[in-house]
Amino acid sequence: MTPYLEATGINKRFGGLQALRDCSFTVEQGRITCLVGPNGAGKTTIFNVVTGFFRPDSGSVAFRGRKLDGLRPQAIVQAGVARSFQNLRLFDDLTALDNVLVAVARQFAEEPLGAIFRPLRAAGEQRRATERALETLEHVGLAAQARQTVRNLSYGERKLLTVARLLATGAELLLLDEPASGLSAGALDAIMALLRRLQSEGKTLLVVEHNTRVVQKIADQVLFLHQGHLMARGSPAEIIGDPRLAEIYFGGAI
Amino acid sequence: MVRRYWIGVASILAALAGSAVASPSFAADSIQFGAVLPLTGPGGVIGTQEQRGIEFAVDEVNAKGGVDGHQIVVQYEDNQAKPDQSVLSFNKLVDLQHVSVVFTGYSGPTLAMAPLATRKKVLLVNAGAQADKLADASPYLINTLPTIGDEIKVLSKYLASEGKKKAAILFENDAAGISGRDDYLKLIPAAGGEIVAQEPSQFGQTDYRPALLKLAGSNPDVVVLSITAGLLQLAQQYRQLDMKFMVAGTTFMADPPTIADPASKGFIHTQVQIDAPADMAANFKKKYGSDMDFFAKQYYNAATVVLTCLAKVLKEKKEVSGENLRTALFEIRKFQGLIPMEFKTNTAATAIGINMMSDGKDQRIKEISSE
Amino acid sequence: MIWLQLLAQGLVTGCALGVVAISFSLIYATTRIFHVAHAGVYTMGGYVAWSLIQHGVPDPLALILAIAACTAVGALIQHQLYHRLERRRATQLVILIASLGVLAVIQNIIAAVYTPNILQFASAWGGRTLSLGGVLVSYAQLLIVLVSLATYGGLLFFAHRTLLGKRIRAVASNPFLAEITRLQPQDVYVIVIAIASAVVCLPGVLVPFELGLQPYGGVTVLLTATIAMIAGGVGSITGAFVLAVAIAVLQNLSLLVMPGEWSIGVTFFIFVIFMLFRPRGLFAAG
Amino acid sequence: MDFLNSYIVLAEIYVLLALSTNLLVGIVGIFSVSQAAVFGVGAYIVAALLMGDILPFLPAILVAALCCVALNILVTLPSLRVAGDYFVVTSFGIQLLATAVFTNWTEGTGGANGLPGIPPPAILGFEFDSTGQFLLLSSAALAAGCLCFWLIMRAPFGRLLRAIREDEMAVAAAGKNVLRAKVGAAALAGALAGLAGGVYGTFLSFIDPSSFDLDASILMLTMVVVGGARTLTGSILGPFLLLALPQLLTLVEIPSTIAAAMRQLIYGLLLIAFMLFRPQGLAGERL
Repeated sequence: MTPYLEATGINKRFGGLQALRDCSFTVEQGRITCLVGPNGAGKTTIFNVVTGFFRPDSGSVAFRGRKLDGLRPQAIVQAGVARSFQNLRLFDDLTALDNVLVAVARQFAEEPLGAIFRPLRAAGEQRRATERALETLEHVGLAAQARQTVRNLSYGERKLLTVARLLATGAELLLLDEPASGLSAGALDAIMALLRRLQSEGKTLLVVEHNTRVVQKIADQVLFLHQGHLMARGSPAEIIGDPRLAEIYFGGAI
Repeated sequence: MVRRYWIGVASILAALAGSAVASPSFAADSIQFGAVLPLTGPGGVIGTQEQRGIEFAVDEVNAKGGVDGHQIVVQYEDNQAKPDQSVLSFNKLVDLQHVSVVFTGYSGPTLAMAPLATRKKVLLVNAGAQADKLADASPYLINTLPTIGDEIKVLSKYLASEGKKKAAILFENDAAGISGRDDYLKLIPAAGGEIVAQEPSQFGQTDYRPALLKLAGSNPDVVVLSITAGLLQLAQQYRQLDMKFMVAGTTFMADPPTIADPASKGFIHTQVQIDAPADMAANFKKKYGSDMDFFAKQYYNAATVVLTCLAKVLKEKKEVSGENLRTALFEIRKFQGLIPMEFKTNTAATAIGINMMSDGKDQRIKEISSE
Repeated sequence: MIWLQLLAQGLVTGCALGVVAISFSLIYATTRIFHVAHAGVYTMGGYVAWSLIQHGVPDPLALILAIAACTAVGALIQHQLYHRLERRRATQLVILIASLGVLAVIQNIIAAVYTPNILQFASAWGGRTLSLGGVLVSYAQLLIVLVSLATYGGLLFFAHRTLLGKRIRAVASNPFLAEITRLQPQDVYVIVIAIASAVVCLPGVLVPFELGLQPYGGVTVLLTATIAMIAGGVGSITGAFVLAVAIAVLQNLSLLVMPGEWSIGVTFFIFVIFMLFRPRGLFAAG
Repeated sequence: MDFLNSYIVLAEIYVLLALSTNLLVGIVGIFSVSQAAVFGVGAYIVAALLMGDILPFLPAILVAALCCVALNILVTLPSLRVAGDYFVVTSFGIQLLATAVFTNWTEGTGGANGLPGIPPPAILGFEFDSTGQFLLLSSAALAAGCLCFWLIMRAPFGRLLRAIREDEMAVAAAGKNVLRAKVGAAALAGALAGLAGGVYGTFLSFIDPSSFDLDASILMLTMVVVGGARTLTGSILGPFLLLALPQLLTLVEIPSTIAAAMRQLIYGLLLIAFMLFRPQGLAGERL
């Protein structure tokens, strides 16, 4: 059977720097896969390649057997693969609700003609979309903050909002870039619980994560990236247990 | 938000209505004229001179106790030589100040106001713009100076008679300049000459060297000008590049600093005859610190024409309206302002002379009437 | 022979334009402010010099005093206006509009004081000409070329060899980093605009020496200069200067093949196309 | 009261232009200073169609609007390729290019002389001749324009545009087509400018390049900023205020020979003051 997400032989260089070197990996459906590795290992670059923000120099990405190569980001999202950003990239002047609504897939009147000539239908669909968005917010636990602008949200709430926006796209494979970084213990538990819940609802997650504690808690499988190359894969225990990788990862700190 | 917006619009409209009321109200027996001129922007050069011309004439009359006891007040509006501002200003003058005469300059704005003048029967007096279209733009549009066409006809004949057959055109890339060029294109061949080249210069841009050089390339006998500003710079650059061809043009060239500058030696131009008596010119210079140039004289002249008509209307105890003033104008027909003028049509027929600049003076060498 | 003369004219105009372009580039690259009011400073310089000369001040001294005046005004604009706006986290658009306001103020003060008439410098020397291999140039033009080239060289040296210059380039390349390394961008900004204003004053005075003064003249000059800056690559002194000269020369030579009405239009058309295919300019650093 | 009427008519026309500019600059964040060019094309097309007796008023307006849609998409395209700061200048370039064409293409535009004698608009035989009657027409156009703007802003499209202004990359990551949205906005902005142009030309019965130059573009920009960006209210306030300003300033007593310059000067000071103390304009959102 064809793997759920498969990246094969991806190369990407920026000027002098070889960010990804013959990098291949697969992600299995319904699992939480963590992407770990030292800084500059190319984790985020992989996200950018998979979601169509970067063109790889060579290599190819396939989702459910369908090639994503050369598709524009929006097309890839519609194909079912969506990503979040390390620096969140929320729409700060919009409300939490609007942030989610922007991402709701296949809305009517997302172009001028529909908006002007079928205002009633637009309004109707708008209501339905809003309901769905509110549910999503509810789901990540931001129902109370729906009408607040992002500026007034705490960092933890913003992180949750990025997940909500991701869900709204209706994608089934979610790429999360450091969803847990910089969070307080409380917020950390909240987000981990959320990720587990998403998995239980049939979403597949590919997560870049530095915090080994988080990795141990949520990961079903771990991909270890080093110098743009997939160095090892296995269960959290195997990877984190491996002294050789720890050496690379912590630069001999342990 | 919506409330705020209504407050905003309401206050603005209130303020405008206020401007209607508050707009300077004068002694009951004073009579108001309007003037819509470009007082700022590149056009301001000429606009201010035109304004001074009117002001000078009106002050003179008011000092003598006005037109049979009525003081004259002129309301000046700045249109920055733009048509929409002109229409706004025109309506303002007519509605709020109830003026029956509006002075104007510049072809564009005048053409924009002409239809309104017709509809509202307001006398529109132009003494600066010479575009040919102005001749029949509105029965209420009076031009107190001949159109460019009239002048160029004279110039072309003169050049031909002097054997300057090969002409090149240097024109300013704006309404006045272009209509001048079109006349050259039409009238010089008609007079038996030929156009060997033409080159524009941007309005307000005073580096004429490239244009001069290019024209020189087609070695013409004469370069005919259709520019309204920067003539001094042109003359100096002409000398610096020591060009061989003759330079000729229309009344636009009668620019005191240029005439005073040795560089302009030998320049030929037609001149709508208009001379201010020495003492008047002196007073003008004393009052405004600048010479009474062509436009100042023209508008002074136009003002005297209007004032003469006004005097007639008042003497006949008729209402001061654009209509009556217009009738008066055509009844009087022959005027003696700074120069003799005759109105057979809306456009005055005046004497046109050929002048030559030399050693700081502008000498007449020939005179013809503009018909 | 005409083309040679046209070429010469182009070079003169281009050099003057080049200095304007450099000065604007200096400001834009460092502060990211679209300093339209720079056109006002440019115009102001000429008028200050003119009235000083009217009052019998010798030409060179007048030039120096004019430069001082421009420097002061430039620094004032940055310190009193742009700095405040940036403290209020104003966007590019807001600052641009404010700058347009300043431009209107400067131009109309000038128009109110000097009338909108074209003023000509009385000094006779500028008009004298000499022939270089059949090409006639006026002393004023010669001076413009020499001063411009000197300024260009001087700024190159300043930017790359002097400490202040390096500091400015540091701020330009990364204001945030500069901030944390306590280079105080805001101080640098004031210095930069002051310098740029001083520099732009040179053509501001010398060009009117042969073309006369007009209160509303500066804008087209600045715009063409800006285009030279962008096309040359923001921050590249050489790029700005070379492109400015190129544009002026092309505009002049183009007369040989097409009527002049179109020269400006064509310039911008080429520019727009150019921007579509080379959005980062020719000499862009990085 | 023709003065007030003509003021309102012109203000209403400029509201349409402010809306057009607001849509691009305020909402999508495409810093365009070439809206006057599009405005002009609209005016010239309508003028040509009416003077040549080719089409009646309404179809003429429609044609003009469509052409301006195409044109505006074309002139906005560089913004998809060129970074914000650079696009400003590209946009300046487009504007000057347009001015050059208006001034020099004498056959088409009457050149710098302009086109006099544009016939007044007639709908089903009813001629909008006097300023009073024309007020009805311009008000109708205004209503249509505002309605469109309002509908857009409350529809998902409006939200998408605001999002694009804040972060295009994030919008793409949310699965939306940034390019298509921008083109849509440009199209609408073009239609508004074209409509304004048609109404403007027929109202003045005369057009020349001076109404469609860089100053005009900057005036529109200023109207948006002073009125307030990103709101319908702002785009209505701005034009009414800025067109009234010079008229109101005539009340200030200044020696007449320098009055005009002083007025312009005060106008400049007002701009600065606004930017310093109220960058969100009278009734808008922070720019």
